Amino acid sequence: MISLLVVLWLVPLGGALAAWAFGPQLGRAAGWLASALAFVSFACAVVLFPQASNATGVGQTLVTWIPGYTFGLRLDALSLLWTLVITGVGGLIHVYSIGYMWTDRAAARFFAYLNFFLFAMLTLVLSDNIVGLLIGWGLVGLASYFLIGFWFERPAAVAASRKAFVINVFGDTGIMFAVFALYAATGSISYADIFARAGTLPVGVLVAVCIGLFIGAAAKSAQVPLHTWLPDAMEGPTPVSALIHAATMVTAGVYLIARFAPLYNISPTAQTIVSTVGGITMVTGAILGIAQWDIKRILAYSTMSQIGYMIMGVGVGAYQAGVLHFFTHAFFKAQLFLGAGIVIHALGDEQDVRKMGGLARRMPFAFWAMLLGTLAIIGFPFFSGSYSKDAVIYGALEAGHPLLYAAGVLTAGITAFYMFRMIFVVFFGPDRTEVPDELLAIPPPARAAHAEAHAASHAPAWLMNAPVALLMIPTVAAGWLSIGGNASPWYRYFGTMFGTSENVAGPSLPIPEFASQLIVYAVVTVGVVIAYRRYGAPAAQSGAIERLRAEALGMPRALRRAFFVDDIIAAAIVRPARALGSAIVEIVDPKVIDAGVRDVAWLAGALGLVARALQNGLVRSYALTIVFGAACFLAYFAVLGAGR
Amino acid sequence: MIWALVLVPLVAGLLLYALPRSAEMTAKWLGVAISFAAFAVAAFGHAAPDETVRWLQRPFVANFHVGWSGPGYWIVLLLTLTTGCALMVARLPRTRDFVAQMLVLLGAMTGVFVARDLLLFALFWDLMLIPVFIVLVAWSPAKSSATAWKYLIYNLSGGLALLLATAAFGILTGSTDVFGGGAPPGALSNAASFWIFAGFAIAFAIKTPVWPFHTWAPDTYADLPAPMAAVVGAVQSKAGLYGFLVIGAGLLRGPMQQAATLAVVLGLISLLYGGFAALADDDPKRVVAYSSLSHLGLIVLAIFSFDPIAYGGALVYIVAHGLFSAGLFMTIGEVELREDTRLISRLGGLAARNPRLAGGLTIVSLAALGLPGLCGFAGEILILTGLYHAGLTWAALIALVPVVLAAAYMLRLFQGMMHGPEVDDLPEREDMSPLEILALAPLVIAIVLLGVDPGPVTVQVSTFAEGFHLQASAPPNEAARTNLVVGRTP
Amino acid sequence: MILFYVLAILLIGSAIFTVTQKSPVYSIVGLLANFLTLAALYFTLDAEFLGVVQIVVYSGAILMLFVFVIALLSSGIGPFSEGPNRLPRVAGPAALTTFVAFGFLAFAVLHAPLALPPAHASVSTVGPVGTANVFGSVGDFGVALFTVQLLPFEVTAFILMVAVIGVVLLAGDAAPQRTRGAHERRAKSADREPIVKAGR
Amino acid sequence: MPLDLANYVALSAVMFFIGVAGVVIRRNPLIVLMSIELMFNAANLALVAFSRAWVNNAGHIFVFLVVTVAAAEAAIGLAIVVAVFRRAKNVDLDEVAGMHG
Repeated sequence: MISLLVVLWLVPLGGALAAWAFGPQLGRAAGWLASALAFVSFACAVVLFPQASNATGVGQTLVTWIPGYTFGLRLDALSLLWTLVITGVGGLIHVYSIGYMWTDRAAARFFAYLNFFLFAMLTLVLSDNIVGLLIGWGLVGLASYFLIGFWFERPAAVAASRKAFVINVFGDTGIMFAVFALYAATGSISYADIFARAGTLPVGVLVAVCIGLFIGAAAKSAQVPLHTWLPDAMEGPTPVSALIHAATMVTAGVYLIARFAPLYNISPTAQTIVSTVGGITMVTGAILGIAQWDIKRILAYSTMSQIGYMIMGVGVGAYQAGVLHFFTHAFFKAQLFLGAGIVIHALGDEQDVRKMGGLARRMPFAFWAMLLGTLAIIGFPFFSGSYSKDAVIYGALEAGHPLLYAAGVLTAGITAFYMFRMIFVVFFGPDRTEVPDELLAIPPPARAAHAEAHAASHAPAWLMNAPVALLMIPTVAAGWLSIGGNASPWYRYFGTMFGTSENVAGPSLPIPEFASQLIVYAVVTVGVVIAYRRYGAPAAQSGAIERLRAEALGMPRALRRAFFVDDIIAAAIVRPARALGSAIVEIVDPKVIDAGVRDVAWLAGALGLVARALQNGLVRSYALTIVFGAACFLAYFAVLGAGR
Repeated sequence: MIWALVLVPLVAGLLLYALPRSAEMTAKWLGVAISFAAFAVAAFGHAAPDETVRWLQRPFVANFHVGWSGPGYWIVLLLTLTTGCALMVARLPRTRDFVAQMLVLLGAMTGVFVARDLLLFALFWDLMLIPVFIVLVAWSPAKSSATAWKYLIYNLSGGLALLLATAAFGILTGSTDVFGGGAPPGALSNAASFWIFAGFAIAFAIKTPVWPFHTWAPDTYADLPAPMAAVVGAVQSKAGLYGFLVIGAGLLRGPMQQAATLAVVLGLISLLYGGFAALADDDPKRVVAYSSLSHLGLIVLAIFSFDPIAYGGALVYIVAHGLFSAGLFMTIGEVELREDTRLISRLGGLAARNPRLAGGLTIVSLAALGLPGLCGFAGEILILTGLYHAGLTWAALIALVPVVLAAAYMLRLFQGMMHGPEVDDLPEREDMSPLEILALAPLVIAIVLLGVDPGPVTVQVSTFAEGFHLQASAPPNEAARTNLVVGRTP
Repeated sequence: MILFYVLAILLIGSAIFTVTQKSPVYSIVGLLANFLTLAALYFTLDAEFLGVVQIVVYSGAILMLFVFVIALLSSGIGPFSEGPNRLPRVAGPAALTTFVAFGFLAFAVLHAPLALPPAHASVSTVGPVGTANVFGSVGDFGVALFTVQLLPFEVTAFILMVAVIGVVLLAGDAAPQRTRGAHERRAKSADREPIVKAGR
Repeated sequence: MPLDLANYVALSAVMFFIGVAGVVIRRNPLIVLMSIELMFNAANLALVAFSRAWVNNAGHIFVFLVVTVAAAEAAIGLAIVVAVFRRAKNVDLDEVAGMHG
């Protein structure tokens, strides 16, 4: 059974290597191979479920670098959940990708990257120590980099991939700090040892470690202000956006904080920071989601916002709620992205919602998939999202953060608004696919120039539809696992991991959970209604083209530039760093440091000139030099003699 | 047998000139065979005993004494491996002569890393400059030999300091045969050991290089043909670090600890300086040179932290940096062979036509930027752990900055050459040949293996670090000293 | 004492005459006078053998050599023609340096306790042999030369032999293959490569 | 005023510096060589005088040596003059500056 764990871990790596090395030979078979291997991993995880669904789980030791640096695998309740989602949802997205990448020449490379991502993500969650986690952390960043820059002949994709990677490496340094601080304090890198000695950590170190870890989590999970790579990451193929930049990788930050719950639990300062940043991200993402026209960027900002919820949830200590939101989000966001992918694919890589419209009739399957996903994400009653989101929002209140609670409720409303804005603009109203760009105020370079022969795809439709259809089930039903509070399967599953829900529903809370849910529903309804009035009502649809154009032109600059975060980073960090580098290469090295060396050489040369002038070949001058020397000697002895 | 590792390449290099000038392939494969044979001999001969031949009795004892030290063993493996791989893809005019120079370099550098006598070390130290100088003069693309002179002047200055320090050490203690196992040399006074260490430190700092002695490095790497740049960049720069590790920390720990603050500051400056400079240069070979300045600065920090974990990390990183910088120089060289240019601003979109080349460059550049799971990361995290463990908290924190910089400049290098739209006016060339893949494969395999499990390397260094070191601040024994000082008694 | 001053004046006068004459022939005459005077001075210092040697070797041999060379060179075209003075401003510094050096020497000499012991006061103390000859006599000198100082004496033989060989090699070869102009200029220093290149 | 060693040494010094002046100022190699002979002789005078002062004939031996060397030097020097004259048809010392740096 232990070896099964290694199999579970390494199978995707084998697929990646095979697809990478033999891609041309495998052709389309690469996709099937990769999908099959993903499901093999999933099957292994399912087989291991009975043993692993507790706090200890199953483990396996691998290698030791130096004493205390021992690497191993461990599958416990938390990592099992992630493993199931990664391999399960990942497998479905693999199948979907076969259809999506049907005509792409480099599809084998794509599947190599996808399988490599699975391996990396499994490394991250299966590791029983923080360095192994960091290795997985870096490898998923690499996979993300590869897949964002998959179409590397597009400059925008290249730039986006680089940005994503560099920001994630910045996050890695936070975890690196945590690694060496924890090692210095506890002499080990394994979770078990660290948590066992957590109580002995000095408070300063503890807070610093927690913040370091959170920097890593923030970079990976697109928390403010390290979120700017996520919208850009939508340059990658849509299945990638679904798998990596929505369902799994970006939620690694949630995993990290949940994993280090024993540290965060004893550090209220860190918890406050985490939950506050999560809250800010939640609101920011939602507000920016309103201002997007690219369907994938809308979803990207909604991802950011939803991860904000999760981070807030785990930040306030409501781990079950935060992780539940990850769980449900993985399904409905994958569903949304895959649905959007069907639309984009069908329209020949058109991503601008202004060029869509009325698609509900042309693509009813995509419409229903997107609608179900949207209902789930806005927290419509009885859909999965409502359970998890309500739990997170209420968790904030329980932990004593009324401000965060209010923000969560407000964000739920905004989410409802921009998601239904997308639904209405894309699927209702007149068909605008043929309307010229100028009439819609679409800036020329905004559209993806990748015109690979996707439009004429001949992939069987079921390849893309079946995974979406399968995802509909958990999209609707995943939240039902948590019905029943602490007695529900969900809370019992995590009972050994995080202890039974510490939410002691004390009388001090102003409102009970049920009332809170009603408030959220009300706010959501308001959001939907506003969206309907602006975009969905027959009145709004009659003049849709002009109104969209006016809205695009009238968008506040702060929203268009995403609150200037990118500009600030560029002005404060990127450009000074480049300028410093140029200054070193062009000025300091050649003109300052080398100049010093050159001066020495010049001095030698000057001395040489003087010496050369003496060597004039004239016997008399040599004689005179000798005489001069003799005079000096004489003077020395004369003075010496006189001194005695 | 260890002497054979030194002498066979040296002699073979000189004998190659006896071959007809046209026997290029023969010469090349002979070179490859000798390199890999040396690798095999070194790899399987890790338990070989020391070998000594008497040399000098006066003014001090010096012997032709060679043997393995923990770091030396791994660096010799690295050296022979990179030389073999680099020679496999050597394609340049006058191949026979070039291979000969490479073999001389191989022999001399092996000598540096196996010498167990300070004077012998100094001898090989200067010897290893010569082939590089010759190649810089004769194969440099530039019209002038200015780079060659710059290289020689910088490094010979260091070599001179090294020789003076060696002579002083020998005269004051009576013996230079002092690496492990030899007779205990006489005690040095604190002042004397400090100045002797200063002499060594100058040589090592120039060689490594450490800011501000680094300006020869970018020029040299840029002008050297790729195969030799791979060997010089990968291994010759390690001679300085090896010296710090074995001579500094091993023999002169007292003065080294005195100099630690200065060295840590210079190491930090090197780290940041190299990182920022690498962000801006257009020539990828110079980018690699500046990145080396940055990476090796980290190793300098590690060595001067005197922490066993950092020492393990330093050795891992020494080997790791050798592997990936050799790989970088080789792949950059292959790009240059194909496209007749290597400037980042001129290149672009090569990955579409040369996916295998892009794959190779991907792996080595990822190792260079410290991707977790590859060898660069293993060294980095161990060093950082050690730095923090040793109490150099701020140094450890500042050393995190270049980690981000490395990601930025390595991706800039890689993507600038491989990604983006294809550049139309570049010649369209073949992808990597099987031979070129074969040449890069050992490096890639080593990069991955070392990244997954650096355990064997760290074990070596930990036994080494505690194995021997002379306490320079030991109480001076005047009687013993005057007995040992030959030729200076009145 | 009067003799000394007379000889001194003669010595200095002939030396100045030697150095200042335009024609080497006159200089040789001055030098001859100088050597003879010096020989006389040697006699006053009890160095009779050396006095004789001075006359025989210097006046007889070396000066003859000079005369031969002058004769040899004068037989050709315009001998001793002087080109332009290429150190025109050297005379002042040269005189100054010389004078200063002389001044220091004179200063030292005049401040040194140099007393002259009476003549024939003692026998030579040279060497362990110490034959009771009179100081400066031929016998005294010869004993020292062939016993204690035998090695230097042999060395002089070598010196002379080397000189003979050298002279034969130098002056004995045939006419030169080509004439090297003394004014040949080296390449301008600006043409050469600087050692350290100025930036990239 | 008693006659003492200082007189001889001073005389030697004067004569020596006359020779020096000749070497430095004159451009005729023959006269320069003669000036050198003057310097030799000045040195010899000093040696003889000191030898007399210490009643030690080592000085005499040394003078003998110097005479030999002077003879050799004169022979070689004159040979050089002849050789140079053959090449340059000229015996100006300033013209024989082929060793300039």
